Amino acid sequence: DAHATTVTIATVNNGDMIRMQGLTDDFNEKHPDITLEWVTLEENILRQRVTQDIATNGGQFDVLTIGMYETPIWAAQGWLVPLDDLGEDYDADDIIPAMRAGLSYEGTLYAAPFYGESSMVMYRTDLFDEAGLEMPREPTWEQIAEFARTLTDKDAEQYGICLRGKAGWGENMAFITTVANSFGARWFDEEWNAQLDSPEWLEAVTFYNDLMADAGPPGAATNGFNENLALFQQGKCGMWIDATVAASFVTNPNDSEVADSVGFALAPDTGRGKRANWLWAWALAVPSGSDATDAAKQFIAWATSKDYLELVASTEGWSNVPPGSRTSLYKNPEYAQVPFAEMTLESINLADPGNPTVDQVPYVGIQYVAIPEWQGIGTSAGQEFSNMLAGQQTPEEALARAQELVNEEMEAAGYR
Amino acid sequence: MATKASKSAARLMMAPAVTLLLGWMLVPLTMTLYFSFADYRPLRATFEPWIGFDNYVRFTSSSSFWDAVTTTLVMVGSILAITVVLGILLALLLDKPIFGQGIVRILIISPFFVMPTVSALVWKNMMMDPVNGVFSHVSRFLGATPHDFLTQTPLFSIILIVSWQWLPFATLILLTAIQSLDGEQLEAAEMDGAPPLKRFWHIILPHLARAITIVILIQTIFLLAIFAEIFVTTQGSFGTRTLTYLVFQRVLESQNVGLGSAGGIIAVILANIIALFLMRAVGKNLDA
Amino acid sequence: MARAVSTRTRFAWTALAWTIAFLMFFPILWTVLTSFKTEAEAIASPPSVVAFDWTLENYGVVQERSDYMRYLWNSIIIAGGSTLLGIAVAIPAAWAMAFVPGRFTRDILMWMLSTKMLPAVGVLYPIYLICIELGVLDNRAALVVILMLINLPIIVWMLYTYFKEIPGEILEAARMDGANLRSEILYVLTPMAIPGIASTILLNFILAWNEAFWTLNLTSVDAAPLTAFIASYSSPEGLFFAKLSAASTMAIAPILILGWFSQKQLVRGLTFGAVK
Amino acid sequence: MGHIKLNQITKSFGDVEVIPPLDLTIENGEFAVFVGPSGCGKSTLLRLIAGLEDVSSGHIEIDGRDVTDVPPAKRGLAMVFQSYALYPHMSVRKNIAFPLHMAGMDQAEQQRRVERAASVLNLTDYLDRRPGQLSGGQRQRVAIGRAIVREPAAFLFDEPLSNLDAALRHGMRMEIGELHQSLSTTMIYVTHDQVEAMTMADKIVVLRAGVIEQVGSPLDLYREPRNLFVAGFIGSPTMNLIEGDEARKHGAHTIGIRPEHIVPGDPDGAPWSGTVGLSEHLGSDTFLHVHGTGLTESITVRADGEVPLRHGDRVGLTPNAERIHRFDQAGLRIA
Amino acid sequence: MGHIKLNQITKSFGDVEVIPPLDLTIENGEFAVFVGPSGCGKSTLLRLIAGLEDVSSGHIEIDGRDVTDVPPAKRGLAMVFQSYALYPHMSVRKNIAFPLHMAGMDQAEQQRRVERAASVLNLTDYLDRRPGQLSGGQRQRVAIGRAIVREPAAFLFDEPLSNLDAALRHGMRMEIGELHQSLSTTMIYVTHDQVEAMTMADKIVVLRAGVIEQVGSPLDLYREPRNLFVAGFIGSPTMNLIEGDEARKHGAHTIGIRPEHIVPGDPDGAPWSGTVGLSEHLGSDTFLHVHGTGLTESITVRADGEVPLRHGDRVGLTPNAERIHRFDQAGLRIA
Ligand SMILES: Nc1ncnc2c1ncn2[C@@H]1O[C@H](COP(=O)(O)OP(=O)(O)OP(=O)(O)O)[C@@H](O)[C@H]1O
Ligand SMILES: Nc1ncnc2c1ncn2[C@@H]1O[C@H](COP(=O)(O)OP(=O)(O)OP(=O)(O)O)[C@@H](O)[C@H]1O
Ligand SMILES: [Mg+2]
Ligand SMILES: [Mg+2]
Repeated sequence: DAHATTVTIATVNNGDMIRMQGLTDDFNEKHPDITLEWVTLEENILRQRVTQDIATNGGQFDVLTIGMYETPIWAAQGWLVPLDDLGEDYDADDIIPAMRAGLSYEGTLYAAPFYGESSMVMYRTDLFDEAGLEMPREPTWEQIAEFARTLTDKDAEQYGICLRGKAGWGENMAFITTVANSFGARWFDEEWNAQLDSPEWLEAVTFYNDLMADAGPPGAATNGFNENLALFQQGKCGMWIDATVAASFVTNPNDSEVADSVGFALAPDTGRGKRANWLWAWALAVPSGSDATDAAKQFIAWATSKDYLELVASTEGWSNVPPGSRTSLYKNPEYAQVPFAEMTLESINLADPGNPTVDQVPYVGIQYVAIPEWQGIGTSAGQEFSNMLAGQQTPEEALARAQELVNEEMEAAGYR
Repeated sequence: MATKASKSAARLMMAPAVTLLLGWMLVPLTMTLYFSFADYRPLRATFEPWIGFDNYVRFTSSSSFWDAVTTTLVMVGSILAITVVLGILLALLLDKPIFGQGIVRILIISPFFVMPTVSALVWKNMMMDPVNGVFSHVSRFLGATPHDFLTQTPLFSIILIVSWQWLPFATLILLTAIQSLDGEQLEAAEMDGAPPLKRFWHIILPHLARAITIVILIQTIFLLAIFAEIFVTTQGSFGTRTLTYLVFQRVLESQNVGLGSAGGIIAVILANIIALFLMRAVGKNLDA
Repeated sequence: MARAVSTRTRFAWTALAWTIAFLMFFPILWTVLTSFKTEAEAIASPPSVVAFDWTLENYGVVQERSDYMRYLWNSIIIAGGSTLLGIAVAIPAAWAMAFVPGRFTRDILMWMLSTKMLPAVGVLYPIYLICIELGVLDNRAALVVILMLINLPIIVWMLYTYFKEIPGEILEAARMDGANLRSEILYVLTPMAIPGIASTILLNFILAWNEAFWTLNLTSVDAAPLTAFIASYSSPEGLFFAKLSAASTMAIAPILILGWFSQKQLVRGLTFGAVK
Repeated sequence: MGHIKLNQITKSFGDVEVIPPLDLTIENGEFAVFVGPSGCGKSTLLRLIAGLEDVSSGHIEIDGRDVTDVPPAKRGLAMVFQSYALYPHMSVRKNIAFPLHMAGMDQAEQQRRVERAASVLNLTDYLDRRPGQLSGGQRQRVAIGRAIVREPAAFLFDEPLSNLDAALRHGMRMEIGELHQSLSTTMIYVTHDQVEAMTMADKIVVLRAGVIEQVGSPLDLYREPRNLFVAGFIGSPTMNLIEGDEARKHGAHTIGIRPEHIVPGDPDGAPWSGTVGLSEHLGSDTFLHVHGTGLTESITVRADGEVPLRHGDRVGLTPNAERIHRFDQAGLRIA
Repeated sequence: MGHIKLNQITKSFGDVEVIPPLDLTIENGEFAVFVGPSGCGKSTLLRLIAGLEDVSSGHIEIDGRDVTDVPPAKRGLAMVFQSYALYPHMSVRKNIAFPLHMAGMDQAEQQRRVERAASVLNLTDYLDRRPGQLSGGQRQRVAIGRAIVREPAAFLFDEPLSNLDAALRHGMRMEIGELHQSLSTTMIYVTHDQVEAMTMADKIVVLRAGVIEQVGSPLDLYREPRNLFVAGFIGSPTMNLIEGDEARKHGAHTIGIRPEHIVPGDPDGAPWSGTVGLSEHLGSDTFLHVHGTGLTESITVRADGEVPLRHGDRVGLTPNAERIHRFDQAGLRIA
């Protein structure tokens, strides 16, 4: 109808999203009948708000920014609108297959990836040169640990490695789970028994804990992605293993003091067959309670289109284009010049959500377990590991308590 | 005043406030009570209206419950102790002849106006950050290694933040109370041979008893509900998970509404037990 | 104790008081200072206190990202509306309690206060469902009502203590002078209690302004106040200290300034008739 | 106008009967004073008349109209409270105009009446001040002003002078007296101050525990107290009361003699004698407290200011026989 | 013990000199009363003696010892405050024992002294109550109790009775008088109540604006006021002051005659005459306000309680010639 439709978008306050907010003029030009309202929130608050709203069918938002974890679960509940009709020129087949798989439920796409990521090693080439070290393309954990300890000089506020420690299923648990995967550990056996009491877990967690104690920054137990990013940009970290999207921030000379001396490598492994890299996408979805479904879809089609990537490239440069969502981007010769492009794609392609670790598991998800209880489990367990990192308990204690918590939760949820 | 007409008018006048609050209390509380006996997990599309006391048993038998109760008591108790003790000292100081008293008062009251989220953010990032925080700058300046407040002394840090916010409140109430003390009483005590410390102990402190109970009552009401400070700083880790926060995690993070509701009901009961004691004390002090 | 205080002692007290006041105020001061730095200067070590290039850039960035005025306006409406509505409901109730006390007056008062003990997280789900049912999510009027209900006990209590200090004889005089109940409250009681009512309004305005749970959970766009504004600034990625400082400053400045100007009134309000 | 009649009224607070059935008539234009010890129900009685309290039973008539269930505002009475009960936020002008404003009188008429009341009460210069800026006496006058503008059927005063200091009290007493003479409206005045009662009243109502002990003119009560209670209550210093043999000599159970009716003198030949205990020299008078008379513990005597007697002196006392009051066993006056 | 000597003491608050240089000696065991209008410096003087204020210059001696720089607690004085300044949270017992507790006296001795003080003051039954549960008079006694347990060299009272009602005031006045007789400790008593000053004092100190106008026994002041100020201040109702021809006849600028020294009578042949304005009948006395005498606006006369004069009657006035006070231009008494 003639009235302007309002689309309320709940989104997270990270750089790509905020950039998108700045580019809405382009959308408005193309769709003068649609008004966009932005609700930008910090990640934890966003998740809480969005979950609350969708679980109660509150209908406050027309577009949700959600992750790979929520999409299949919510889709299974019928809470999301299928996105298989975003228009002819949308070219859904161009979406990187791993992403598309992760954001689909029973073969139908329910959330369109805005950007996708895996994780990798980012390191300071200048420091490595200075110390006479060389980072292999495919490092092992052993090598990483050695480098980290060598590079650490706490008096000079130089820390060998920065890793996530802040409690949260999307914070430290994401990282620790990938470490555990690469050490051959798993969350559950095929009967949904928690496996945190396994020797693999102990090995992985002990390794992580010791490494952070020796070579991590102070306060690592409260450092999440953002804190580590700030540290790395300030030049305080020798290495940082985290999301591939960080690459564009650390190489951006406006924000980063070390922009011209960052190198990249694949996430490490232990030689047991799995690398410690995850797969994640921030995606846009439409809740079924929305009263502006069509307008919302038009917005999503715009925001996740190839054109949008070009738009960003033209205003902000190729290195600031949201990565990891479309195959065509990586085929673009201009984008190929971006230093981290290839490493990002390779990391993404290495990830296999169906087979996250060495052994078989009954669940999907690499750095998470795609069941509704995961948020609770992940956060509770994350707190135990955070406490451990803060020196309040040993890895054994942390694992024992996490094991107990997880079993309690699973029992209540009726898995056993 | 006590004519029939005024009595019935009084009933009429109280009606809106009482009805509104009764509704505000009863409707959500009844629903929460109902949920607390249900297995209600929206993310699983589970809704089973009656599962008995399972939620209560699970909530209270989980090890986090008692930890949370202890944390809550320690946190609230410490903040009360800090704000009351420092509040008294500050009030005594402000009662002295001071140049620029107005400005001093404005500076001291300011933290009270800062919204909890902002105050937590400011303390976490600007003050306590182990790398960029002011404290770390200071300790580096003094040649010490920066203390990592939020991980090494998390509970203390939150207590510090919240105390900072509430100290002005305590100070101002206590200051007004001190200023209301009849000067002749102090003079009488002086004539009776009481030195300053004894005057404080025997005259000023008892005079403050009423104000102190008010401070404790009001602060307890607000402190039991502390949320933003924890959410922003530690997210409940490192032993800073209060009962309120635990309920939050159950309801919103785990989306286990039944379990969380049971926790909510338990929190209401515990809060009211504490309140009952306080109200008794205040009631007595208000009559006196 | 009108004995002369030696100027030296006075200076000593002054120095001590100013030191403490400075320490109390320091976090706010530091935040405000940082908001005028560039991100690089904000993390410089050692930090510079005033000798940096003052810039308004952060405010520009924040304003560009979020329309500050809209949040501010919502804060004013919600905090102001809930306070005024609360006062309107509370005045009659406090009148009744103070001047026609019955056997249960004290119990009712204490009960009202005890409703404040309801943990918000515990009833979020029911309230959210009710709001959906009534179609008032992200609705300023709904928030006005909810915050009013939250603060009503405190408002009633404060007004009650003020009213109790007003001699009943004055109201009786008005009655003898021919005033009906409405005139009695409108022309005599309310104007007489203006200092008390003013401080009640102030305190509750501040409490409502800073209320962060309901305002955050029940709003998205139309009704989002400054508490929601600041929620998008906690730990964004990259260097954010200066921007966070600017956003924080913007979030607290209005209430801080209001508080400073009305400090005297407020102090009286804070005392709850606890002290005479 | 202003004939007030109380018909078997009673008042109980909860279980406590503060006023047992009581009848009283106050004539039009009369200045009636209620006196009695603290807590005897003076204020309660006044408030019942005003309508600020409901009677528990009985009827109140004003000018023949039954007003028992009429709200205070409609009874046509004005009241001056002990605390003055001025409206602190209004100027004097507004205070005085308030009842007129409430009655919906038009502005011009309000102004006229306020000006007139103010000029009667010497308040014209203060009309724009707030009560807080006035002295005690001026506040008192504003309270009266607020009462008189309404031209009420009767004025009710509840201890209106008790907050003033002695000098001011004296002045205001005279002013209220003059006001009564010029307006000749009925006034009911509660006090526990003797001097006020004696100097102002046309009719004094002496109350004890809600019961009327005596009603009469001041000098009636002074000269012929109906019982021991009234005898002891009226007069300052109080009447000396003597029981025993001396009383029996006069054919009474108790006799009373006021301090001013005893002449001190030479102990020889005087009917009574004793030693001076405390003597209070006021300059104009000396009050002697004489012990050891064998009549009662101490007899108070009013003597001349210049009397040369001191502590420990022997003194003879001669009562004025005509002024001896006689009371029977039940405390009632023997005529 | 209790000889207090003020030597050229002065006191200024900022630039305002409240007490100009002042000398005063109070003898051991004396009951000295400071009177004077409000704000004349009575309390200030008392507080200087107590040590609650520092003197600006001059010296204070107590029993020959210079205590100018000694803190209040060490001067050995006890003070009773106008507001009583009882400690509201302590029982009567604790209140009274407080100074002893502060002095570190042992429990048994404290108890003994408290009991003794309580029995002197009739407080034994109230020892376990809080001050809030006591009547005004009882509180007053507790305040005195707290003073006497210390067995001080002197008691200082600052308007201790001004919060009490008339009847109680009378009783307490007598109690303090008796206390003074039994303890015979020096007492300094501030009041602005005439009757208190006249009946209690051995020596009255009349102050005006910090200056001593006259020091003497009550009757000295009554009989021979040194100047107009004292003449007007002492005596109630106040002395009639007459200027002009009538005064010149007596060789003075002003003459004064007290109401009780004028005899009302037949207008014929009386030196003065006028018409009765208001007459106040107290029973025992009648105060006549006589207008139109040509001497001054109104002359107050004390007449007998039974005097038959009423408003508007002509009356003749005969002053007692011996009792006429004469004052010169400067207001000083002409001997
Ligand atoms: N609202 C009330 N509830 C219960 N008892 C009351 C109330 N008002 C008065 N009384 C009681 O009624 C009695 C008479 O009180 P009232 O105030 O009339 O005395 P009063 O003669 O005016 O005394 P005073 O001279 O002290 O003013 C007292 O015993 C009092 O305690
Ligand atoms: N602390 C002070 N600062 C300034 N001026 C003061 C102070 N205390 C008293 N004064 C002034 O000193 C003068 C004497 O005061 P003081 O209290 O001694 O009077 P007073 O005779 O006791 O009066 P009252 O009968 O009203 O109690 C007054 O003018 C008063 O204003
Ligand atoms: Mg009364
Ligand atoms: Mg004084």
